[in-house]
Amino acid sequence: MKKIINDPSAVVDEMVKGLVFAYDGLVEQLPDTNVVHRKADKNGKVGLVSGGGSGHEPSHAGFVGKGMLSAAVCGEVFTSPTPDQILEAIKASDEGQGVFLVIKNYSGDVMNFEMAKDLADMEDIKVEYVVVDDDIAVEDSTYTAGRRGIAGTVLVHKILGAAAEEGASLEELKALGDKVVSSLKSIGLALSPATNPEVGKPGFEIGADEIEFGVGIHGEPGYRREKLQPSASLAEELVTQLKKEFNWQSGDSFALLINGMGATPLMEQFVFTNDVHHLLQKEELDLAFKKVGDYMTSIDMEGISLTLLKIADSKWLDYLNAPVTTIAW
Amino acid sequence: MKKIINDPSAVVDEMVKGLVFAYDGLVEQLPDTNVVHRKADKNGKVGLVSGGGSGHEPSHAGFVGKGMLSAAVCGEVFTSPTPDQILEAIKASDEGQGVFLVIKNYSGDVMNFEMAKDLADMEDIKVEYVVVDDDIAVEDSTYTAGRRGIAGTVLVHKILGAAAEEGASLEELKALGDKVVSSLKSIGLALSPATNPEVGKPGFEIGADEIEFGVGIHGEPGYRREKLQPSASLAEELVTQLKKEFNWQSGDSFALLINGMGATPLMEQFVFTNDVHHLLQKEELDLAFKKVGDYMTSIDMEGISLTLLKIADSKWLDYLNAPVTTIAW
Amino acid sequence: MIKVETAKKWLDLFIEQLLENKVYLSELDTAIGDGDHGNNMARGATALKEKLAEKEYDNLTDLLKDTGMVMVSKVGGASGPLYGSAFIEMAKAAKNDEQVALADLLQAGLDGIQKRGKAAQGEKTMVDEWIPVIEDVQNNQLTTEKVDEYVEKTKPIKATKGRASYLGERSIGHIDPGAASSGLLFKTMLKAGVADE
Amino acid sequence: MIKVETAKKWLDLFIEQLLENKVYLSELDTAIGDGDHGNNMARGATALKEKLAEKEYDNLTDLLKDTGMVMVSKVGGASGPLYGSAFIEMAKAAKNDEQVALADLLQAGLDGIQKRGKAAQGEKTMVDEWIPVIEDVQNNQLTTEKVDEYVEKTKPIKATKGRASYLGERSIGHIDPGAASSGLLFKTMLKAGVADE
Ligand SMILES: Nc1ncnc2c1ncn2[C@@H]1O[C@H](COP(=O)(O)OP(=O)(O)O)[C@@H](O)[C@H]1O
Ligand SMILES: Nc1ncnc2c1ncn2[C@@H]1O[C@H](COP(=O)(O)OP(=O)(O)O)[C@@H](O)[C@H]1O
Ligand SMILES: [Mg+2]
Ligand SMILES: [Mg+2]
Ligand SMILES: [Mg+2]
Ligand SMILES: [Mg+2]
Repeated sequence: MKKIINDPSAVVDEMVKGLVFAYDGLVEQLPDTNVVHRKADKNGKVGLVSGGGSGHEPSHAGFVGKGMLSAAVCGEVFTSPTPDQILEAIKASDEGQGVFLVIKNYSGDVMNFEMAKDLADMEDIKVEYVVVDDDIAVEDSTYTAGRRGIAGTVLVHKILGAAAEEGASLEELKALGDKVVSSLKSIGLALSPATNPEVGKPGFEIGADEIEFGVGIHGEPGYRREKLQPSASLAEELVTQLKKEFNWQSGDSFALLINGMGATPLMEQFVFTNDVHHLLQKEELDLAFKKVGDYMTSIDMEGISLTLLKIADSKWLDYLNAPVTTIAW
Repeated sequence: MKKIINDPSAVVDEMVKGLVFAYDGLVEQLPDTNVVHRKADKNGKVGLVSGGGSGHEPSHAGFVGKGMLSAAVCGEVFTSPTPDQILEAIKASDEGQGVFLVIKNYSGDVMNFEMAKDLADMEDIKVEYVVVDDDIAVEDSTYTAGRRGIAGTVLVHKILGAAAEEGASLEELKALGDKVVSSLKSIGLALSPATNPEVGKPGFEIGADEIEFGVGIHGEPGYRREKLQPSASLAEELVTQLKKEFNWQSGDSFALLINGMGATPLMEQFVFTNDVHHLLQKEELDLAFKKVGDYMTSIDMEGISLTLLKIADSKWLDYLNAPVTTIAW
Repeated sequence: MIKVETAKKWLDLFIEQLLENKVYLSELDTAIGDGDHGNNMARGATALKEKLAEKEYDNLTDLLKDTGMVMVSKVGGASGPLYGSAFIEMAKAAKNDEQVALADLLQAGLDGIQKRGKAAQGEKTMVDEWIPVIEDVQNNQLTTEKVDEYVEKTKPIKATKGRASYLGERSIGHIDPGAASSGLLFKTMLKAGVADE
Repeated sequence: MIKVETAKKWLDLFIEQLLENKVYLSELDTAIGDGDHGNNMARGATALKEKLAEKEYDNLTDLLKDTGMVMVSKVGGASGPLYGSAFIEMAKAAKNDEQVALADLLQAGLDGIQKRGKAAQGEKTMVDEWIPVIEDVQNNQLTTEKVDEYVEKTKPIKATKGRASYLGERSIGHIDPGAASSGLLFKTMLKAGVADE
């Protein structure tokens, strides 16, 4: 394992300290926690909290700030944060109108955030939440823990963040969040695995000439392995999967997010973007919002994911385009 | 070579098209060139043009937009762009007050940009330039091509961009640029080489347990190889080198840029940032501006660089903090 | 009645076993999960060791409750809230009935796990360890061999809960890591003599 | 007088050699530069081939000027402006003096290279190839062997210009890639019979 770190078990602590130092005008660390909380003034809006295991930087701390999250809870690498830390984030984010949680759909995350909600209830803080499950690589059946939450989560942060900033109530955020999540689908692929510093070796093995479709952001297995192929073929596979799910019509309006997994350079992300462009052009979709870069990574995994959000309400575009003050949006 | 690309020799073309598609509200591609030009209104300010070989994304196209560059010229991978393309960028960026060029100090870049300046002179466009040579890993003597331009270049873009937006004249930009460059120093290290897609194999070889100090952003050799060591030791080496150059006093004011080389995850960048923080705290420096992330990469190199800019004028901080509308600042 | 000293001995042995089996449990989790179960439980065990060294416990409720709180706040992942809920529910049962029988205590723990995780028997989770163990405790038939047997029996199950469910058929043939850590819990329970009281 | 047909043959052969030696030139550049010299020159060669196929040239000036423009606009890197300047300056010399001698033509090219790149002899660049070659042309002594010899002679030099200068002492022992591509230029010049006119 070749990494710029010190003690592998201290990586999250040191990373959070480094981040908060670098952006101390924007964020602060809540004492004795790995919660990154924004410094923006409180004005009685609903608090917006997200988080999860670390290793997905800039998610989620990079999206804390005016117009997006109130706080992000940074768990150990690839491990859901604990309810006590989430509770601290909720308490710090409450401005009197309750707190809304954005949870990625993993058993651990859902359980820990739900426990935190129970604890917050006992302190009379109203809490609602949405569980993001955008990864269509996973079969959505009662025989799995359901679809995973991946890069699309960042669009949920953005839309809900703008709505909260605008004064949406907890109930409105819940309705909006549910609607956005049901319109959101993503799918990814990996060229190489991530190495969790605490584990010290790659999360899976893959041939020098192989890629895997549908790998999760913690290295969860995908749905198919194939030989390496040109970017245009990779794009075609992912677009085809999304098309099956959305059943779109020509003229439908979408937001597009192309996301690097951490070690895939922007050069490749933009080449892939160009291929996606050609494919979606043929489908005559209206791509009303677009973004490309590292938003929901998997440490040092090489790979890419493609997210589409069907725009059900033009207000969503305003929310996506609203200005923010964050590290990474 | 495992990359998300199509034809290796078409990488730059496709990348530029992908970028311009993704951010078509912000930038446009000049016809028959790989010049990325901003869409912002022209108001008679001095144009600001940069560029160089590709492979350093988000540099330079990611910094095109209101408050920073007017245009970026994207050469082939690691190869300086040609004078005709630079000339097109100059012509598109001229708003009547001349155009200022930010050149990184490589023989090829300097010669091509100078030729473009000669061509622009013939078209009666006034052109001035600054050559950035912030890489202290290279001995600054008449026996080399001089110090290389690396990550610090992005701070030059930002400061000059804000000054130009504010209405600074070509001469004022020249004076400011020279002063900023003489106050700017960077140094980097690599854990692994970049693979230029057109070459198809890594730019250099390095052991699984080795790091190299002072490697350039095209894989130019550094000044020393050592065994892999904790982030804190790496930070100490780079800070020590910068200290020797700056001869700083406690209380001196600096801007800090920590830059990932492309395949180094933010997790590691922030751990390293935390170590740099401790070292500079001991030196009692005033870190008046800070930024961490991928700004001047070397395709898929693993590594990091540390840049310090001595703040000679508090106006520079205003320029660094001025709002911009770009892809990547 | 379960003496607090015996329960303390149980937890000390459990901590010891978790630390000893850190790599093994993570390896099990690498095969069908994300490879952190051993690290998660070891992080909890280290914190619990510190916590239990801080004070003398004179009642079962406080001991179990503190254990539950440490699990919840230090383990993280899926297993943190599950073990946490188990111990917190056991603490409640001990508070409600000072004379609570071991089987009833464990049943309260299992209820906590199932309320939180919503897994039924046969989904390849720690629940598949707890259910047969509690039955044996009820019938005074639990042995170390049986504990191991139940862990082993999670192998042929296809996972439908937790991270392993993403693997579908490919989860078959592997031991469930949470069942394995629960196996350590029950073997140390036998060793400490909790079942003999 | 250099006939335009002979010069055209020279350039055709040069293009062919650049394409054939693409990998070799890049390998030389990998050792002491950034590994792209072959790709840069091949990109230029391909573009030049297209350009020269477009029209019939009836004078040396146009042929050399177009070649220079293609070099400048297609090669990039350090070698683009250098070869570009060389050919553009040669075009100017041919325009000023239709009867220009080969040595004077090449000297104009070298002046272009040195004006642009500011390298003197002994800095381990293409200049170290051009200078002795021009001298030999002047004395009617240039042979293929000598061209190769001058390329070889860049090996022991320590680079003080261009990318190789970053290597300092470590640049010693390697052929300069730009000198090697210039070697191809001069060998194809001999082969085309430009020197015999
Ligand atoms: N819904 C659930 N109900 C019961 N146990 C579960 C459930 N989900 C997961 N588990 C248990 O948790 C174990 C994994 O724990 P761990 O690896 O620490 O957490 P994570 O899966 O979040 O990485 C599984 O082996 C399984 O026994
Ligand atoms: N200042 C200079 N003067 C003359 N020749 C130079 C100079 N700098 C570089 N060269 C030549 O250019 C060659 C490298 O060209 P190339 O690899 O195409 O460009 P780059 O160095 O930009 O990658 C060197 O081998 C050398 O012969
Ligand atoms: Mg986990
Ligand atoms: Mg080059
Ligand atoms: Mg796990
Ligand atoms: Mg080169």
